[in-house]
Amino acid sequence: MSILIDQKTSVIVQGITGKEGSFHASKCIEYGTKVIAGVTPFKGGTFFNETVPVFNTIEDAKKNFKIDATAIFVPAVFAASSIIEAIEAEISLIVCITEGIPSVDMLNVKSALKSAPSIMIGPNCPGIITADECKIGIMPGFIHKKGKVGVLSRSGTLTYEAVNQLTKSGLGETTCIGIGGDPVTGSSFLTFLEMFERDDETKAVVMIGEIGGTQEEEASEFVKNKMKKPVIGFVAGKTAPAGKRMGHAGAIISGGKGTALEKLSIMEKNGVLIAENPSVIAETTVKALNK
Amino acid sequence: MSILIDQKTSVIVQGITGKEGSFHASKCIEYGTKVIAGVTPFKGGTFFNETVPVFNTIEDAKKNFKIDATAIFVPAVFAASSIIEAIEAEISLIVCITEGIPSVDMLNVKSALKSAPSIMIGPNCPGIITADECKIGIMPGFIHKKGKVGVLSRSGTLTYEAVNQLTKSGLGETTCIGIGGDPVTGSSFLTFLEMFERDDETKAVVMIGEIGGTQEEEASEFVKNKMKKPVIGFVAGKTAPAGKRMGHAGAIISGGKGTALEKLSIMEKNGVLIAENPSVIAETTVKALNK
Amino acid sequence: MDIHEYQAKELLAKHNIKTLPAILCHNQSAAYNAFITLASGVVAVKAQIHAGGRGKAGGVKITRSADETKNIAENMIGSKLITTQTGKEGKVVRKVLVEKGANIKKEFYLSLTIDRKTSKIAFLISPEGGMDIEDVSKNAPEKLLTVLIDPQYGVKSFHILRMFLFFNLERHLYNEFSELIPLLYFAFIQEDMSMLEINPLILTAEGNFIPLDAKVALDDNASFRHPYYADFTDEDEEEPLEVKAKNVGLNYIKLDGNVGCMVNGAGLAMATMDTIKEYGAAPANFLDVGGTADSKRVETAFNILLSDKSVRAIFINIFGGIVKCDMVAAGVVTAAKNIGLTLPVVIRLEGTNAQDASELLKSSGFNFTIAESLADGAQKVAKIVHSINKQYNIKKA
Amino acid sequence: MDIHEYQAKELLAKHNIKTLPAILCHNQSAAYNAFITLASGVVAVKAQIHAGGRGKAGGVKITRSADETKNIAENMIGSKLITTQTGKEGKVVRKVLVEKGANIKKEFYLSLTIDRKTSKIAFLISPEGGMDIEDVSKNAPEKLLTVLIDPQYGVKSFHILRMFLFFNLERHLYNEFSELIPLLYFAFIQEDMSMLEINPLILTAEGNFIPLDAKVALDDNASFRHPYYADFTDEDEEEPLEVKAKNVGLNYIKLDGNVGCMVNGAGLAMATMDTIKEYGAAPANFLDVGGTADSKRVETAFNILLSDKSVRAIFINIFGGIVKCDMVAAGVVTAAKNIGLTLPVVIRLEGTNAQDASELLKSSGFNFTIAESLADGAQKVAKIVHSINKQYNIKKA
Repeated sequence: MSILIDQKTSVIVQGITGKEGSFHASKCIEYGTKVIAGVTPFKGGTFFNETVPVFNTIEDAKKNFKIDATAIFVPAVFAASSIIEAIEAEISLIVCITEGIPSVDMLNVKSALKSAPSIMIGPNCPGIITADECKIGIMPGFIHKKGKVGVLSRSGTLTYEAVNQLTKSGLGETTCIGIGGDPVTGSSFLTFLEMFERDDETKAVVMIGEIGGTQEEEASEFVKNKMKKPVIGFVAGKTAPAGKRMGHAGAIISGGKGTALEKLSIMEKNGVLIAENPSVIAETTVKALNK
Repeated sequence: MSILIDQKTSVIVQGITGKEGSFHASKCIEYGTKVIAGVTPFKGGTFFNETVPVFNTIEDAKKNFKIDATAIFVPAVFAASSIIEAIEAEISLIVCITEGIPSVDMLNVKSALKSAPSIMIGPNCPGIITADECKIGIMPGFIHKKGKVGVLSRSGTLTYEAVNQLTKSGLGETTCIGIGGDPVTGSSFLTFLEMFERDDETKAVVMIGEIGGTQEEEASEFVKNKMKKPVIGFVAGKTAPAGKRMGHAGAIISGGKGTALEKLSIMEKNGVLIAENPSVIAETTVKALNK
Repeated sequence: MDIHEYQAKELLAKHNIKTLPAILCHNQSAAYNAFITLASGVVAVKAQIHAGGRGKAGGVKITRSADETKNIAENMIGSKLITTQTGKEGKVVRKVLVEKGANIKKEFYLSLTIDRKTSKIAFLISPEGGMDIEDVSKNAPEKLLTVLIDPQYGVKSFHILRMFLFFNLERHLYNEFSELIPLLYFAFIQEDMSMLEINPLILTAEGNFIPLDAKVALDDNASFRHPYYADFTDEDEEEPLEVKAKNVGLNYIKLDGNVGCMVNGAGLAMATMDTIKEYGAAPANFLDVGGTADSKRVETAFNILLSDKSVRAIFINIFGGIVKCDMVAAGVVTAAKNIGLTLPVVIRLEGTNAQDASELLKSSGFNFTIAESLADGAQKVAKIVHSINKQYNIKKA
Repeated sequence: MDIHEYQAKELLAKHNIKTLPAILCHNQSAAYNAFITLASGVVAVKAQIHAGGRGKAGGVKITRSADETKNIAENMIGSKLITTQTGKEGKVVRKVLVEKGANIKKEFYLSLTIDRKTSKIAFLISPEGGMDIEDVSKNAPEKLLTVLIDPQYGVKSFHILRMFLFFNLERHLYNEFSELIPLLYFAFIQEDMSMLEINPLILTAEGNFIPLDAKVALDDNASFRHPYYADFTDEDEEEPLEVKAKNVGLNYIKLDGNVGCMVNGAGLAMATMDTIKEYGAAPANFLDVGGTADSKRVETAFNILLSDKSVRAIFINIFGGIVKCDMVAAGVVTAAKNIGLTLPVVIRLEGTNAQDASELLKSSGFNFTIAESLADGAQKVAKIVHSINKQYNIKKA
């Protein structure tokens, strides 16, 4: 088992004919992901890589396929529309890779999500991968290996850092999710902690946060109250100055709130095992599982 | 038993100091309804009828009372705001009596309701009553008598007509709900049919529709597929001309759709027992229960 | 509330939607001047009435000269136009819109309404512009597309794309089209329309999308935030009795029968009409006197019913809830006295103090017929009307 | 993206929010004329810099004469203003806003931001206007009220009422106040603000609510739909190296340390900085070279790091995922050659083709220090910097 996706998951790619979309769609297919169709306006009727049919709209794709998930690579200008298109089409899992979506557009998306059954990952994220089964995103597949740790992160390469350690340590991963670095994201740590807690194969969860917002704190409340599995935490940005956006639009200490130290202290208080530096994430996980 | 309200239901009245609000709040209290507080902007700190405390906002009222339901009598201009205030305060049952709320405002309300736990009755409706227990609305209490028939209606006095017959016939009622005559209402027949089906005391349901919209048709689908209890139906407006609003904003045949005959034929096909004229509603119900 | 085409187009123009240059004319010389002013080789002269179907009924004429424009206007203004939507009596044309011609390449149908089932805004579109949309719906439903817009987030690109693809247009037209759709949506919401129908929406040879006709209904409930609604009201277009009733807060709609009805509550009023019909008579009207049926309201209601010369008997059906029946009965008696009522009246009063009311009516000196139930009353009034009709027929014969 | 007070007020005025008449001045004579033009007995001369806390730092002066206005402007323009928000270095004042005085009756605090937790718009208000809101939050949290607005339906009357009651104002002021709040909300959404802070919002003796100061941050991501964002950018207000990096698409933020960092990915970059610190050194910067760390980008990144004279060693930390490590290594070598790099460099490359990369670096002729892990690299670079610092200190001594 794993959460959300596995080798049977049928995936479409919105923006499949664009530069990013086509590159990563190919990589996902190589990894084994069942990419059944693509969607690009005015490209309906063509084929991607000579085998994947492209449609103008999700509605058209839905007439031909049962769709479980979508990967969105469309430009920021149209991204909110594409996400809402997927929500209205009632696609269960929406993974938006696109970076640079205005926050106000994301508020619209959140409104749409509120009363919909879809789960959305991203935007501005590496995506989701279930090791050796299905990859919907831009992460390097080869560092992942089927195992027993679930990984959640607001970051990209820092996640790869953690995954690489977990794989090398022999623990391996179940599902890894990058929830995205924007201030307003489709879902938060909380959504997935719950799923990992219920997943039989997952024995521990690594949660990689960063400065800005309060979701690490909220997630750790859940860890304290509802979780039996160990959760290993790391927060990037102890040395980040206040008021500056550290690359990610959401990584900002504002009004003195959202510092790494504040987060770490609350997480620790709530029973999250803190990895002192990013090089010891796997080590800390091994220790937690050997307890 | 009954649905939604009983003698323990704690009710506030929004617009309690207005002409309509104060008149009907008194009537409700006389009937036995637990009216615990009123809400009127800038009247906070005063008392209604020397006993019911009045607050400026629901938030203030909530600090002092557990609130189960609200009756809204505020003018149409502010009604959408008052409804949304109640939704944000997470009041379980919202009954809006106010007439003349613009449809666009009601679309806002519907958006708010979509992701909220509240159930809304109205607007432009007589309200809800559980015979001999609790009345939240403007219906004449004395015609109701505890019994075994649930009543749903888009109308006001026509409902009283039906209730009067049911009481006189000896069947009596469990809960009667006027869902309102506007094109966009907080809830539809469907919402309550489900509750009546689950309610032990309710043995049959009377559903009084009228021209316009398609909710009678949707409700009768549910009757066919999910209900074991008999449903007795009536639809007003067989003689109504197309394109004219018959008093209620929602009572209009538009584009040839929403005629009484069309509704009646679908309802009958779906197993609703049709009362041929409004004078035989109780008679038809008696027959249905004696089968 | 229905408004005229020229008013609908004013609203669209206010929201930056392109419309054709046009001039409203109340007489033929204005129409003549309009042709000159528009300086277009060709104009359309369009009768301004609150009803669709004008084209087929001769209410829209194309012409290429000022003189002819004048002649057409002269013939139209003051004449009665009978379309599929006016009813048999037709409607008197009081003004015409003289509109610049356009180079039409294609015609489409597009409308916006509130979808009651989903609480969304529905765009209904068809590539069959200029046709009666109910015919399209019956004969070629595959040529209709409904796109529902959730007011939580409004029109998004993919909605527009779906419409554009359905119209099967060349891609270079997308930009222009994608600007139009959100403007229409915004106008609909901002002006509190309950319907916006553009039939046809045209694509011009120049690549512009323009509403050639526009039919708008406004939500009366929203008049408090749109002072202009009052100015847009055209009482000439409405049934005079309905206007009179509306002005005193009564809900009245004239019908074809001869039993005048006075009922409290819209649903009960419809049910009363239906029952009258069931017993073989025909209601002359829908009339909801509302929750406070006091003598003043009853008197006004009587006056309205009596203004309709086809009314031969009156059925008053009141369910006294909050209102007490004896108060209503007293009101009826006073009003009957004040206006010197001579028509037969059947009264059914049910609810609070119904018994007292009955006594009061019996001792009033008027020969009111008291009914025991709605059905009883309907039956009685039907019988009365039948016997009156027989007498009329005997007289006539 | 931060903007100036005068620009923030332009945006508010665009949305029909009352602001005080004011004139932007780049020199003292313009300020003199502004006093005359405003024809007000009293004006405020306000330094325009991208930082709050100007009042206490002497960046806002009140005066009653044109000559004094001129003198104040002369002193302000070109001077460095150090406020609690500028950092130690302060900011050079390049322009001042000369603003008409107002008859202040009361001062309030009001701000709008996006609440990340609920995805709503948060109004944060306080009757303590003109104070540092973080102080109010610490010392008198009961004087703060947050009202969350759901963008699904926007500001409703009851939200406005809650704020109005919290401000404890006389009822006759409600109309004016209830007009202001939706305008602020609308401006926030329409202009894609990420923050709008009005401190203070004043109530004048005439009963008007007016933003006396306004601080706005705009959402860079929304620049595609607001062409004016580009015009509002003031590079004078930003760190020159940050501007340079931004112009080539690099994410760079200058810090106080002396280890130059070059990392791919924002999270990893922060984690790298943190680890350097853990090993006793201090990062000189945050630098995310992004997903495609080719030789051109690496070269530009090197140049930026070297422009910072406090940098004594460089730590390159790349996790090769989609990017291959040997490509990055080749890029580093080429760039190092092109710019004649002499500073010590610690490199850690992990991921695709890390082994080949290591070989390539070793055989490059440069004395790169290869690290095995992030921690290893941080430790190594810290050691190098320490020894360099010692040498410096010895030299100095």
